[in-house]
Amino acid sequence: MLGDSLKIVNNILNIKDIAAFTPQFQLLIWGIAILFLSVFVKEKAKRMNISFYLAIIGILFSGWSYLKLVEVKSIYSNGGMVFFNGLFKLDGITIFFYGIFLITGLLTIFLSKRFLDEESYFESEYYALLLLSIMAMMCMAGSNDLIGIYISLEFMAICIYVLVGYFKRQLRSTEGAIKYFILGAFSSAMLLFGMSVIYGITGTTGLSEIFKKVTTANNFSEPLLVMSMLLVLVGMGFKVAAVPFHMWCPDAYEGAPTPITAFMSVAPKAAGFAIFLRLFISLFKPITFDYVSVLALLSIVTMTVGNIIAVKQTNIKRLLAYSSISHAGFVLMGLLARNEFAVKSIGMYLLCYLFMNIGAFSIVIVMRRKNIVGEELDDYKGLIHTHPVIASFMTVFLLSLAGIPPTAGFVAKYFVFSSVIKEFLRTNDRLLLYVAIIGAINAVIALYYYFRIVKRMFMGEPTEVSKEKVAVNIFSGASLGITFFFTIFIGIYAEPFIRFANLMGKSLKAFF
Amino acid sequence: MEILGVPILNAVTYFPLIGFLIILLIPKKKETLIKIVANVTAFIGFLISLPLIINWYKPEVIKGMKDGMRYVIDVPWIRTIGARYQFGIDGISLLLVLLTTLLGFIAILSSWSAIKTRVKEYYIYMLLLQTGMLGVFMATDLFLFYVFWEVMLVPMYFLIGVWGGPRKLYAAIKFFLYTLAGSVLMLLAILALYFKYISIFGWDHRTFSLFKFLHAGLDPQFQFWAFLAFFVGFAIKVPMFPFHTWLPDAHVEAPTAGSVILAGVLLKMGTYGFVRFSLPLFPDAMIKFTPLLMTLCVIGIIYGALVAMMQTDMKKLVAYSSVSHLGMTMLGVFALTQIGLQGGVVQMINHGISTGALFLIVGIVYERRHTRLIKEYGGLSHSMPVYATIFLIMTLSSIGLPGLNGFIGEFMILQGTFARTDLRVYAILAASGVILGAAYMLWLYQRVMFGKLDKEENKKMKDLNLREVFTFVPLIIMAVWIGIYPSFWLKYLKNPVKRITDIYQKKLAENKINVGHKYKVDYKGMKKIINNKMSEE
Amino acid sequence: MSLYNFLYLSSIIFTLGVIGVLIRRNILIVLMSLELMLNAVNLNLIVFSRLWGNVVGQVFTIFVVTVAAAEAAVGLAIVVAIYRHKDTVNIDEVNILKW
Amino acid sequence: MAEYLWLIPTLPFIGFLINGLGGLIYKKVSKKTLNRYFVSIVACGLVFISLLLSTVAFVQLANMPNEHKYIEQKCFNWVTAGDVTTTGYYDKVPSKTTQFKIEWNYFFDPLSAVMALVVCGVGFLIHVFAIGYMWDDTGFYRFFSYLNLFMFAMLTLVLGNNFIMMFLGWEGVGFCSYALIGYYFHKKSASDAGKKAFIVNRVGDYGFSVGVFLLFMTFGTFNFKELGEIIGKLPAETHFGILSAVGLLLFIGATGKSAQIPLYVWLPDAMEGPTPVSALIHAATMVTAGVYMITRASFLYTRSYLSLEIVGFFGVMTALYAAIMGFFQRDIKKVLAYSTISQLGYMFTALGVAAFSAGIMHLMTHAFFKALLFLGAGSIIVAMHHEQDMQNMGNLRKYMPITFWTMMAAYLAICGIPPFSGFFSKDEILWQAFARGHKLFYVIGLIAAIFTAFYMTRLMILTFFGKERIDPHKKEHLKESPAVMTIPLIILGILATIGGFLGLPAWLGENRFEKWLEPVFEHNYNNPVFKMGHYTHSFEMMMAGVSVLAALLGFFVAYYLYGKKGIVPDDEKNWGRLWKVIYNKFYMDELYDALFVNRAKDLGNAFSAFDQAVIDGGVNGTAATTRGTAKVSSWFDKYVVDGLVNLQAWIVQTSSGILRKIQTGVIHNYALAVLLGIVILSCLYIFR
Repeated sequence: MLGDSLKIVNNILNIKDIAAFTPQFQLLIWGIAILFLSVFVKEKAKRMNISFYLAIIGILFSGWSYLKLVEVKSIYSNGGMVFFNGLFKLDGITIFFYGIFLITGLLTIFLSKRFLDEESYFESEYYALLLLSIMAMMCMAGSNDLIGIYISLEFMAICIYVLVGYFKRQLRSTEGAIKYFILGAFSSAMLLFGMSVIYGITGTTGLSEIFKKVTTANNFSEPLLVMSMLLVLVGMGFKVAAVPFHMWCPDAYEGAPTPITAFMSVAPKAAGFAIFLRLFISLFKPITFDYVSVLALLSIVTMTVGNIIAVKQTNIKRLLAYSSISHAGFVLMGLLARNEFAVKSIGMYLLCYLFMNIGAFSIVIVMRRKNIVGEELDDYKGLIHTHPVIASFMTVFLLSLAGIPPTAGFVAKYFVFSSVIKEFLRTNDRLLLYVAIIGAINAVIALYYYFRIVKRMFMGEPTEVSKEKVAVNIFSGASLGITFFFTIFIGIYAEPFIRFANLMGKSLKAFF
Repeated sequence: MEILGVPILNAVTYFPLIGFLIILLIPKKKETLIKIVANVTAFIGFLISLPLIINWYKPEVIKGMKDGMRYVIDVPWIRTIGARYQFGIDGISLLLVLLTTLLGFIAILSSWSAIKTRVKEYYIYMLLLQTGMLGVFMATDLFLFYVFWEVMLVPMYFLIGVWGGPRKLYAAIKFFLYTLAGSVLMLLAILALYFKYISIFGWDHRTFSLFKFLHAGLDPQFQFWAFLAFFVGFAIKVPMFPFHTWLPDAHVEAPTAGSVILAGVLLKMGTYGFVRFSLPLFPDAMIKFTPLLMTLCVIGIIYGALVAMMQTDMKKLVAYSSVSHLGMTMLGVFALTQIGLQGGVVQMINHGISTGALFLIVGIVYERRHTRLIKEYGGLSHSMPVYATIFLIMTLSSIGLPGLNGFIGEFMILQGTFARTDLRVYAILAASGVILGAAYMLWLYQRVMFGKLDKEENKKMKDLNLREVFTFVPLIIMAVWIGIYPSFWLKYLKNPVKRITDIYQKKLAENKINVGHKYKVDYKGMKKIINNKMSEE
Repeated sequence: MSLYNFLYLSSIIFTLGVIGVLIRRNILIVLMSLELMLNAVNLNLIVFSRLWGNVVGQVFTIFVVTVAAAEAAVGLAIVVAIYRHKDTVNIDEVNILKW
Repeated sequence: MAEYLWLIPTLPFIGFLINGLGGLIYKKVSKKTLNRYFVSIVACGLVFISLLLSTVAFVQLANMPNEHKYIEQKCFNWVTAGDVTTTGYYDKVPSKTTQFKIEWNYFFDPLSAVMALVVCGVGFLIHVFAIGYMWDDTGFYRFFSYLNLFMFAMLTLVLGNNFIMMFLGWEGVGFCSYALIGYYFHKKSASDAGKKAFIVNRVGDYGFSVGVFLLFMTFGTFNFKELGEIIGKLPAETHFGILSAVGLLLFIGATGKSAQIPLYVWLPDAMEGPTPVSALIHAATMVTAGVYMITRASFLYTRSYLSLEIVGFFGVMTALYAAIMGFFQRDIKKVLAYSTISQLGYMFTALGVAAFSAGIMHLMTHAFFKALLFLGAGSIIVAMHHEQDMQNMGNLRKYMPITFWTMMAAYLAICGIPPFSGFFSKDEILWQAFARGHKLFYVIGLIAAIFTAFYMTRLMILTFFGKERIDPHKKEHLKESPAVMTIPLIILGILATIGGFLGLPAWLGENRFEKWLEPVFEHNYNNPVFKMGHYTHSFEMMMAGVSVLAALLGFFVAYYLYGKKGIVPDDEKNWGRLWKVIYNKFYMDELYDALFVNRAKDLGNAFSAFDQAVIDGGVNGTAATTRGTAKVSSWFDKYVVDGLVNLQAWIVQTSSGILRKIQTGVIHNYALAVLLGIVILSCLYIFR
């Protein structure tokens, strides 16, 4: 009796599935632990402190088990391995994005401490939600089934809705939350509709099966499939904030607590792009209608509009929001090639983007001081005189964002451009060339508005705000250090990271 | 060839960084100390670049040659994409490297008293800039080249933007964006080249090395586009005629030392880029474009000269004169003949020397009077004879008086262009730039140095002090040396230039542009005269 | 009655939901319209699962419903927060974040 | 064989270094100027040594057999560069590939011997004279350093064995004259004149250099000897070929340097310089460089009749034109300047009729008497305390006899009265012109001779005869110049008197001068241009008589107009419009300004405006279009906000302003945007 039930359980989820899921489980456990903390520790500030450390431990543990996972090359190298009866797939892409999410999470948590103290918000759920959202993203990156994708996506989204609105006593925060929420729900409904249609056409939700069906059987109606694909595109485009689905982005970014903004600007985008890889590089390939040109258009519009609007911004968070939109455009550019190289280039871009963008945001966070918001560009005037180190760090991050060597940003740009050019040379498709050239022009525009900040820092006269002392505590200092180091290091010696990115190349082999 | 175990090229390139680090550690307040460190660094930097030329013909150095490059450093850098850390210099780079180290030292020396604010940062940027520029002239791996090419933009931006004149912010960002726009296109072209090579030789032979690309055998169509992209990148830097408008602004606003480096070295990066990359890589496209390029050069020469003539601001005048001079340089380069090319390279050096010196000269009076308007001056020869003499020498060298460096360059360029019978008309047009050159320079000299010494503040202007004189001495020596005995420098150029022109020998023959073509104008009226003469006798 | 009628129906519902989101001022109604959209999808799924004769669609539906519930909870919470600030549930009035 | 040859030009250069650099440093260190005695000894001494050396070389040359009278000294390879492929000369000379090489070599042949001696000799005398003339000047050392530098350049010009060395000297003397004309640089007129001289010369050099390019690209060498050997074998061109082109281009250079039509305009202004400078550079030596150059390139010219014709034509025209301009000048130096131009015209006429040796002969004699005239004028000017207007002179012979008598000799020489030197040389030219069938040249030359006599007589009368018109203050200390100035005058006077006997015309025994120069023209004699009509000596003598009569005619007219009444007639009244036109030099300068200078400036203005408006405008963009025709410059400064860098930037700026407004902050619009996105995407699919 008991044995039978055990057997059944065993069939449903056997031990190796659990093993594959340990990183997620770690996060889950520690997150829940933090939630339960409120039962034991009544005093808010104290609880906040403890949960902060718990969160760090959680990330570290998960990271540790993640590294253990990495050691077992046989699992994820070539093609990868499916778990939970094909619901979840552990391949190069998954592994790579795990890394991105974990690093982002760690840095975000580092940054949160001081910031929340300054703002004096002490709801410890903050960290729990952070961990859980990270976990959700990890599932998302690995999910091999429409259902999995949808659920993990929603899981992540819900956590982040809450986090955006975390400063519930500030209208900005709440407004950001409501906007993000409504639009998010709206777009995910679209996504869902698309998925349902796909299911309707193919009768299955597993990506591999769908792919098989789409390639072999030709008795399904292509228009429906295309429409559903477009709907999915909308949903994912919303997540990565591609124009014209980007509207939520600046508001949510500006409203949200800055660490969360930093987090959102990297992790959910990355997750979104993971799905992009899974769907648009592989799944929809058989479609005869070349949606590449659609993507190309999307990327052009995205990077251009993002850049152009950024030029006139005066609030640095908003500026970075728009810049992140344009970066999304660049990543989409990398997507166009639809081959191993594209996967690689996107991976590299996101990795570099992680460090430089979070670096920039950590400067913004550090600039947040008691009773000084420090989010206006003019608050950075003459920073070089008052805080030379911070100013030079910021300069490096901005240079990197603009893609000037020798910084990570250049490597990133290098990869997306090269993927496009490569594809252009292969298929003499002029559109790709135009995309590349427009990308080049955009790089110039981007430099212009990044240097509006640099200009203020180096050539402006110090103001009261910039004179105010900046207290960098150990954690924010650490995150600054890490991001700075990697921004430079990747720029100078990208070798190991590229190898790491190469993992992903094989993982979609089945689809090429 | 090593210095203290460091390969010499690395030593030369990165030595400024040592000074940079030291200065980083010195507190802001200790300005004199910072200045001393910077000057010493720059000077030693110059000294350790001398072994390059001293050991040039040493057997072990010659043995170490690879693809005509000496002191080669070649280690894998980013294996996965095939980028290598590949340094090496031939005669062309040698001269430019020496020029860079020399001018760098002079520029730093010249700014001893000129720079009063934010001294620490200033020298930091100067030294960074130095490293960046040297790297550009040594890199033979396009990826590496591109990295250095962009790196040196940033310090220059700050030099102009922080220590510049009234409209410095505008000039600085304009400079940066202009150059970046060009170089990003160049990046695309580099990538195209890279993948083209891969598509021919396979992924395992992926590389950015110039010398590999040389054997790729690119099809004309591809060359056409790639050349255009490179052209934009380099032409903006040179700057050639339609792309030159950033130059006057940058020059006028930049601090003196900045202008010196800008004119002396940065512009050379463009011309050098053409010589090192565009010419060998895209011969077919080059030949196709020659008439257009020549036209641009000629326009640049005459146009620049005429605009210079009308300037009221000394620095702007000199800036436009560089537009003219660089037009001349590029004329020689695009002539694709040995002499033209050699002349072009020599003219790069000359321009670095004489224009650099002219900017220093302008800087000196600016430092004393804080104005650059020509009409503010006049009759300075009375109050500052030494200054007058140096100014005169440099003016003459810039208008190409025989016996000084300018003449050698211009003469060889024109002769070299003239050697291409299909390009003679350009040579003839370009030669008229020499007249205009004399016109605007002498006019400038007259307006500044001659005439009555009427203005009070000019009367009590101090003549050059010893430091300032020393900044000029090496330049004058070089000017005379190149003027009297250029063979010494030309011999370093012979082989590299030959390597480039040999590519074109064949191509030109193929394209029916034969150099030995004969023409014969039959002149009706003449016949009559002759006949009369004959009948008389 | 054929499969298509269901599909028509669901798409109509979906459209209604979309319109609702677009034109209604009251957040609560907007939330309801969102629910409407989701339910349209559910209908779809059910129909398809019937069509293919496998349960995947129904399972999906269950999940969707659950998620919808969670979303609604969070949404309402945020609405409450908004209401605390502005004493209104009219979303056109929450627009301090712009440009 | 003659290792000292390089010293001839180099010694003056050393003098330049000592005086110039030394003087500068000395002044900088101890606030005093260099000691005058030291300076003058260094300057003159070194020049004198080079004079001796050239004499030595001359002797050595004289003792050589006629066929190879040629001394060469290799110094070093100036420029050695890559290979060139020459075009070759039609089918006569094959195309070849040679190394581009420029040697720094000196050589000494009969021609350069003459030139060297003249330059060194006259130069030395003028140096000595200048000591007296410049004694009170503060920039004494500066002046002499420049003078020495000039000697260096001039000697390099005449001794350099290839075109580029010549060009070195060519430009060098140009620069020195620039520096020396503008010596009183506090005077705007002076520095202007200097600039003008240099730039006009540059125009000439432009032609010269292009000619040299063409020559090199055809024959593959710059070396005179080699060129002579190659071209010497070629027949004369019967069509407008390469040689003619080269000839004309080189002639442009010559017109610049030797102040021929149309590039003579700089010489009269050049009189702003100190008088010794005018004597040395603008009379005796530099201005004759063109003559020397064409003679040196005779092998080329004799193979291109067209260029010969043109040279002769311009020459004789200049001779006439300049003589006319000399008529009514008030400034004594101006008169001499125009007479110089006119005499140079004679020389070019000689070259034009391929009477090269006659041309050189006249060059030499002219160097003597014109230098003398200038120095005489100089000594007058010093005595008159820098009064140059002849209206305020008169009857000076009473006060300064030596100057008077020496100048008298020069005067007779230039008018061509036998047996003074000028007679032989000038008459030779006219005769050759006649004998070689250029009747027209002959006639014009004769008329010019009349005019010459006229204006020279006028000059002499106005200065030395008639009533005194000197203002009293100057009169007090009006006296003969010191020995240091008069001695050179006397020596030159002697030379001007007897110099002609070096080359007696054929009817007085054989012409030694021509004989001496023969080796230089060895390549030319197989050439129809040298055909002479057959005339008897008596006829030739008669022609000489005619030219003397011409001179006398000019003299009498002048005497009638100016001498008889003993008062200065008001030229302006007597001659009316003619005077006006001539006095204003036929408005040539105005014409040139109108044609070239101002046009160039306008162009420059236009371009710099263009540069700011259009190019930068196009870049700085649409600002131009939006602002329409706003004033360019002000627009450039004010309108251009920092960072508004280029078209992109402008569009970006504005569109940014517009686009960000889309972000209304109202959720509905956001959702609408999403919906629109879907619609657009589906349209892309449906209407693909």
